[in-house]
Amino acid sequence: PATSTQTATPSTEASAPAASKVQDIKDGINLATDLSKLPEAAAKRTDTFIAGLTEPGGVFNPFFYHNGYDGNVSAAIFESLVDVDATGKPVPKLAEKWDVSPDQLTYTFHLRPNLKFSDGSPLTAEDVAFTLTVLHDKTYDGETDIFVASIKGGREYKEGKANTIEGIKVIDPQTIQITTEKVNAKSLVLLGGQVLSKAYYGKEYKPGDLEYLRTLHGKPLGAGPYKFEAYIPGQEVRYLANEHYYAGKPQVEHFIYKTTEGDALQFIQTGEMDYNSFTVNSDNIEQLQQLGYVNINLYTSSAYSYIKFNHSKPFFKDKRVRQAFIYGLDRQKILDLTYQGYAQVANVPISPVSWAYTEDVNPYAYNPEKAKQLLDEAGWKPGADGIREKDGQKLIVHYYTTKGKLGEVLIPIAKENYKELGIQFEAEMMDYNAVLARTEKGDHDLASFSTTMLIDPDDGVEAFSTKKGKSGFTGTNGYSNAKVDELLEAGLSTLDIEKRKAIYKDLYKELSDDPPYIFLGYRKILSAHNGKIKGLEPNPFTGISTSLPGIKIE
Amino acid sequence: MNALVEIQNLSTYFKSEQGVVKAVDALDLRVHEGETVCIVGESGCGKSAAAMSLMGLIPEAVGSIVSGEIWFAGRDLRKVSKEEMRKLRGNELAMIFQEPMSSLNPVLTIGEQIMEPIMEHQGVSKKAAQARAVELIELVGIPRAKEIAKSYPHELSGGMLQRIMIAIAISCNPRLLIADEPTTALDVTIQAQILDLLLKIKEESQTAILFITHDLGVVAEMADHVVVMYAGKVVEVSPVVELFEEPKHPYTQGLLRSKPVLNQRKAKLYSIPGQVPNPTTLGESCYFLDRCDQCLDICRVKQPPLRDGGDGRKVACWLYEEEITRGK
Amino acid sequence: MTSYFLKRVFYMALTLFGASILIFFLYALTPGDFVDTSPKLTAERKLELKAMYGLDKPVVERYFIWMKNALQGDFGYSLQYQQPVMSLLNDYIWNSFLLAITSTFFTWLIAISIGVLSAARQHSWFDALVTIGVFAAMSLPVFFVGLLFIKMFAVDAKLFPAGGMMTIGSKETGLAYAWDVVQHMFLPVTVLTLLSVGTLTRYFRTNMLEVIQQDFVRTARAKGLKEKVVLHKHALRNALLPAITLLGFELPALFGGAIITEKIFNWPGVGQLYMQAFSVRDYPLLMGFTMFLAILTVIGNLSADLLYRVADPRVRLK
Amino acid sequence: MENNLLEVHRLKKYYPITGGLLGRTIGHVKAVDDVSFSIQKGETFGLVGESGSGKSTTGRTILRLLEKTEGEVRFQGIDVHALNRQELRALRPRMQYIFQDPYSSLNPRVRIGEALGEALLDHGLLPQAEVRERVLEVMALCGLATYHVDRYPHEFSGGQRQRIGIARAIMMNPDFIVADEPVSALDVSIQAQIINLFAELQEQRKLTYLFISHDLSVVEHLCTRIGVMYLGSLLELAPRDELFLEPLHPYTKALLSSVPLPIPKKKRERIVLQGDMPSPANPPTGCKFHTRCPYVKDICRQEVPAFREVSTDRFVACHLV
Amino acid sequence: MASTVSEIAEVTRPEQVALRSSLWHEAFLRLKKKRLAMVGLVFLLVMAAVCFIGPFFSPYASGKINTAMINKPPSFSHWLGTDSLGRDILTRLMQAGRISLTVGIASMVLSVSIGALLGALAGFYRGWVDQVIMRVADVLMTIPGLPLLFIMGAVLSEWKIPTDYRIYIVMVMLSLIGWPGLARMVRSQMLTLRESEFMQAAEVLGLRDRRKLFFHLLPNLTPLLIVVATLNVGGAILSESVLSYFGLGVVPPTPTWGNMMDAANTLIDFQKRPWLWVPPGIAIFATVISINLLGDGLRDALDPKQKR
Ligand SMILES: Nc1ncnc2c1ncn2[C@@H]1O[C@H](COP(=O)(O)OP(=O)(O)OP(=O)(O)O)[C@@H](O)[C@H]1O
Ligand SMILES: Nc1ncnc2c1ncn2[C@@H]1O[C@H](COP(=O)(O)OP(=O)(O)OP(=O)(O)O)[C@@H](O)[C@H]1O
Ligand SMILES: [Mg+2]
Ligand SMILES: [Mg+2]
Repeated sequence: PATSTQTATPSTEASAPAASKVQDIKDGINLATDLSKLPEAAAKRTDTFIAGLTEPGGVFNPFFYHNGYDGNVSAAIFESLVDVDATGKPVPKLAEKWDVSPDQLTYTFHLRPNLKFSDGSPLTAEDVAFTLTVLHDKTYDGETDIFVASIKGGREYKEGKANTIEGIKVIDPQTIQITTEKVNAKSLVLLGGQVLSKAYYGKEYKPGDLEYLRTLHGKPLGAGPYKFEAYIPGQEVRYLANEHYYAGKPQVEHFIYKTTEGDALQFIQTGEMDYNSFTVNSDNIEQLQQLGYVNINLYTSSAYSYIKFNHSKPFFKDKRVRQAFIYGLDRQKILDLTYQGYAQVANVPISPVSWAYTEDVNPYAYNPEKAKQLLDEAGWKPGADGIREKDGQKLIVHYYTTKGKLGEVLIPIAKENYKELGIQFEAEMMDYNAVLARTEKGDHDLASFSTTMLIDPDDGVEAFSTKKGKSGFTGTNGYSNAKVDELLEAGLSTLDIEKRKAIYKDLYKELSDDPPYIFLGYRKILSAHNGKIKGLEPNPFTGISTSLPGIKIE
Repeated sequence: MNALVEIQNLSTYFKSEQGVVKAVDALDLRVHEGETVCIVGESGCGKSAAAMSLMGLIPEAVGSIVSGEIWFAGRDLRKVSKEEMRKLRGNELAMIFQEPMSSLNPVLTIGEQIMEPIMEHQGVSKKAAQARAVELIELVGIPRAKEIAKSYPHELSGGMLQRIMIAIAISCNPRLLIADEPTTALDVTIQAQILDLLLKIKEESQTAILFITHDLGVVAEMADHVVVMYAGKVVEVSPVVELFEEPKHPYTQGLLRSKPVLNQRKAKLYSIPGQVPNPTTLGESCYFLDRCDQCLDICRVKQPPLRDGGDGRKVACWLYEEEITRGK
Repeated sequence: MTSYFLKRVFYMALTLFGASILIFFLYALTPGDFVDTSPKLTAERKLELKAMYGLDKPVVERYFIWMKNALQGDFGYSLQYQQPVMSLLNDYIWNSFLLAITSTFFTWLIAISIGVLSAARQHSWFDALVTIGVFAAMSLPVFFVGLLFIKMFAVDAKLFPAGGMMTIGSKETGLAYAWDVVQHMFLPVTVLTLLSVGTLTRYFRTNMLEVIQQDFVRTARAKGLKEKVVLHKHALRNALLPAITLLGFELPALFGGAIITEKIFNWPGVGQLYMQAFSVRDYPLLMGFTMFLAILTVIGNLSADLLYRVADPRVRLK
Repeated sequence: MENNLLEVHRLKKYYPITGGLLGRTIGHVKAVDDVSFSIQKGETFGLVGESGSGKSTTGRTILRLLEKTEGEVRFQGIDVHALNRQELRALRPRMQYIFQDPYSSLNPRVRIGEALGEALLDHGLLPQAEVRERVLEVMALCGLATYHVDRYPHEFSGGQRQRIGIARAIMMNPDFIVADEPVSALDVSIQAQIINLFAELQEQRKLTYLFISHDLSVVEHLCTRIGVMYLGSLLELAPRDELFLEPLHPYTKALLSSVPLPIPKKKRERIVLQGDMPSPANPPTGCKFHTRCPYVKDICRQEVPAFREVSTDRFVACHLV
Repeated sequence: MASTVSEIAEVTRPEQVALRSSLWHEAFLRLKKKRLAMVGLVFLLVMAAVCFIGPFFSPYASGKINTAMINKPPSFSHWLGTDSLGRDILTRLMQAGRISLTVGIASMVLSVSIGALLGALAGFYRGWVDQVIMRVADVLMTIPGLPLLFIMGAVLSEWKIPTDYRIYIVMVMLSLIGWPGLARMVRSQMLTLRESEFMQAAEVLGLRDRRKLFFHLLPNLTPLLIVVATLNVGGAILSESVLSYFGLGVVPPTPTWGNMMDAANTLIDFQKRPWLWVPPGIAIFATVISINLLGDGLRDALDPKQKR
């Protein structure tokens, strides 16, 4: 499931922290305290669930959108074979079960009986095969990279050397077998993705031409809990409950994604909307609590934020310098001031919500003395003006970030912290895309980013591979560590979660010692919904889409 | 016969950087219904300012009426409400301004500008006003009236604009028509026509006319009474025939002497020597003192009052003080 | 004048051609591109996609391809929205237009009335208050005013909807729909008007102050016209002349979208679309929209010039 | 005529009449229609005629304040309308214009002193230190006082403004002045002063005037030769005395008979012109004056009378002479 | 009447430069009589003085972050309270004023002079000058601001121009491309003015174009220019904070009035923590109002028909 939740695109969130007097609020769902305050508009609504969503764009196809919010829209319409649970582990959906061959190369998915698309047409293995085939088409320009799974014959198909993909075999309408050429822990979720109807999307399909699909992006058809009703650009997406849904027709007949920008608390206040997510800070939490009639959901995101070193810069070749940069930065303070306690310092490239998370690494607690010592050891000695220098070069670093709360807090603190170490810290703010472009070129010394939702632990570390990580957003501008490379390979070459856990633990230790990034933090995600809505449990990996089929309005 | 307009002791001052300019200084003036009073006088002596005061159009930012009463048909115009004054203006009181080019709105057509007061005061329809406007343009002797009505001020010659101003002023048959040098840009044939027109109006509707002009020929032709002004003050008032026959005030005498007359060419024209005194620094003496060739001792220390000579003539000059007193 | 008009149209085409080059290169040179925005792609896949979108070609070549298509009326597909640029713009532009035209109307109406009044009573209390109000409004950021209005009028007083263009999920049509939209327009229009009325008021006030002293205003008064007519017809007509130029600028603004206000009120306008397109460097959409505005700008300026000639008889034709 | 300062040859100036929204030209006002005359150095040429007959337009076109439609204007042999901007600017100080409407010809934001002195400075005719002195001197000549120098145009009376216009023209010590109704707003005393000044200047500097006026007594006093205009054309051109003693053209006769005399109640026998005033956009065929001529003949309606020399230096355009 | 007309020597003397210096001096003298205008001027000067000198007397000038003092309301130690990072608002306000005032006033002067000049030239000369200037203006007006700002940001960043200087460079560049609006307005008024009778008079006198432009035409546009100028100052101060989004404005922790306002951008801040946004808001307001008072005074002072 390639769902991205609302934080996928860098939000220009920025809000001042409040003098914190928020009452206890715990992770998970904090139930509404006083439903009687519910605004009339919300109380009257019994068969419609309205959720806020920032800017869907109209490409409602899980494999073709370029805008994360379209992913959210599609997630309600399209159902996948395999989904992940709240810790990122795979769970069955349209596929009743799946078998993996002992060599971990062949996957056999067994579909549930009598599956139907929302128009009543049957959903069979042929549809799954069609979906995977489309992803291999040479004109496919979506963001799903099916080649990660290395399906046998995939390349040949793409290059036009074969008419079908050898590795995809429809055994019977309910069974499909997929043979891959390389073990990859991420293949299962990738192969078991959402299913497109061959009858609907494949009517005009000819290899090498997907143009015709464009006209269907606005009229999606899937097997998800809801079926598409209407899209009003810039305003809302309307759904109807799908009576053919495999788990039964959802109880709430209507579902609407309303386009909202920023913290659209006003709609919750007027009762026009049932669910929305918010920038996490004590002001917002306090306001939500005061409303009384909303359930407040707070959970840790599966993403992490970090400051990226430019490893091609000579001074970062020495890992002691990098360590000093971590020790010397008061990350706790930065997070506290930015998120007011709703974030935690990161030391490993995976969120605490994942099964792969560990705390067994160097915590790099703020320690300027240690940092100074490391710099001294590395040969950077304070110059006349207090700035450290080595071989006539001054330790001046340029840092790029986007405009936003984090930058506004981080820059002054980092400036102060690093000045104490004898490092001159020069910051610049620019738009997200420009930061990307500049770091890609390697103009930066430091630059901060946040990852997207990470499902597999490999997603959080693949950038550190010498092979893949040369450049780019996911890259490190030249980080290279043989042991890391080895562990990365190992982490993907088994599907056994326990084995992988151990491998990642080793990997995280190594990354801690030879840091590719300054890991900053994991922040919380805040959302709230009308207390009348039961069964809505937003999760760090899939947002609200997983719990959509089960919600009820009391 | 009661005067239609009676101005008493009117003073209008302008503020300038150099000091207060006493443009009109204790002016007295009367105009009867159906009578034409001509004001002549030195350029800059306050004729226009007096007319403007009468209309209540002295711009607040630069000047104001500091004293005096202006009686018009039994009302003191300085005391009537703004709204009442507005209803009088253009209707019962109309004025032809001296500089027609800048006095017309550059972005409105001639026709529109003539129609406005007609529609405002006579409550006629737009169509009727339009017809009346064309009629008026023709009346003041401008050809192709229909086209002219559609053209803009900058497309007309100076004389045409002046006649447009006249047309506007007479459009509502005012009781008092103030004409500030209305024929300066007109050739004599048209001037004669316009003067005839004014005389006709005057006769037909008993309009009183306050006529400001420098053209003594026009004065001779138009005036019943003549008022001679000098430096903000009235120096002589007289029925027109007597004035031309026997001007009393030395200034009036000078004026009449200066006029070039057709077929009586001289090598050099007479002109009153000297200059008008600085209106910001006027003293107690007679204002004409420096330019007068008959000046007396008393002229240096005291201003002559405007005395009624009994014969319908008034003059402000010490030369006649004796005579006047003797006459009594 | 006809030849003048033809000449102007020719220059207009030339201007647009120049503008298109400049604009295309500006976008092309802006750091970052569409493919790079997607965080999940591998370097290899990015190269593939860039080739697919033609982003790997030299800028000059890309420009000519774009130009060739544009001349045939084809502005291409939006990369992000996968829809023809024109139909996409069509989805949003009219919403922005609706908001803009309404608020522009009120802005001009109010600015003219206030401008005229405060000029007529220069140095009065009214004038002073208006002046202070104008500058106070100028010193307040849009989002403050917007949020405050939502809080006061929508959340607390429940007088108007908090945002959007229609009631969520509403299936009204016809008049009922129109009424719904009008209600939703109220707050954003008020905010937009409030924020732009100040500037315009100042313009009108100065122009009026200039005109009011002219002799022809005196003539108008001498005609006994009502003060209202004197001010609004004689003085204002002349004071409006310079504003015609401003009206020319207004045209592209009508379709350009008010980014911040639309965002605060969740108005489905083109401003947000443009920002979004810009943040992911959706070139076809950006080019299409910008050229559309460019055309409007040039048309706006041309019509202002023509209008000016009509409105001011003194300006000679050449 | 070798010492002609100015030669006007078949000068035409048409103003387009525009109509419709697109402002298409739908006709022309023939403000000046085929006018020829010449002015000798040191002469005062009077131009009289009906209001709207194109006197100001003639004056302006001569000085190239308006572009001509056709014809030729030669000033000291130089074709004025063929000069480029630079050459024209260099020629400007030598030919001046006194505007009919003094108020609108003054910049409301420039003080009189500056308005009078600026051209001297701009052409480098006088050093800055001497400019003010010269300004005051000329102002005095025109009957303006020293304290007027720092005032703005709106602070003057109509007559005072007119004198400013005169002062501005004289200031440059030009060779040639087009004076468009220069004394119409002046009281007779000042008028006499100005007329004397004009004469004096002419004597001293051989100054040449084109004097446009409605006041025939002033014209008679000042001008050596006089042209009579009607509807864009010259009808008669004659030396002063001949014109006043023995006008040839019926229009001239009517004009002279209309001059008001400064003697009250003594009306003179006026020739009143009858008939409709023709429009310069659509002038009558034949003799332009025929619609109003008391002596009109058939030929007048059909044929345009030639502007011919009837005796030395006397020209007239009339079939009857 | 004795009149002697002095003969002017026909030799050309060296040209005297006399462009309006006296006008401004005079305007200033008249301005001195306008009480409100002087209040505005004095206020501006005082504000500038406070902003430039004030921080030297502040104990919080280092801008150190103080986690113990976050979002505190005004008190004795912090007269205007503290911000979300515990910094003293008064000190930041003064430091911000240095940049905001400079940016506001400098960019106003620059953009108004460029716009007025080009517009005047176009309207005055008409013909090809007009065509060239106006077509360039058209092109500039069609250029979208965003990409331009981004490219500028990138270039400045690549040249490693220190961030705190960039804002000035950017303001200069924005003025260089932001002139078309004013230029068009000036031009259109110019078209009317140049046809006026007094310009014919100037033509008769054979005045130089320079004099016609600067002495006769532009002074008649002062009211427009003054309005544009006063509106520009406020606009520039506020738009500075928008620029930082494009990597062009100042970078935190450097304060400006614009970004101080921006930092308090939620309704909660608006309602509960007015000390965050009221001081910069008032600073901007006061600046704009003072400049306006000054402008109004200047307009009156330069307007011969206004005398009070
Ligand atoms: N800009 C213009 N556009 C159109 N027609 C014009 C324009 N200027 C003048 N005219 C017309 O040209 C004719 C001659 O005008 P001109 O000003 O030369 O007359 P004039 O002889 O000076 O009259 P007056 O003695 O009244 O000043 C008039 O009919 C007038 O309407
Ligand atoms: N706004 C003003 N500020 C200062 N002085 C002024 C102002 N307007 C007029 N004056 C002065 O007031 C005096 C009277 O002016 P007014 O216009 O009444 O003269 P006038 O008699 O009409 O002269 P003319 O015959 O020349 O028109 C003049 O000396 C003039 O200079
Ligand atoms: Mg007067
Ligand atoms: Mg004329």
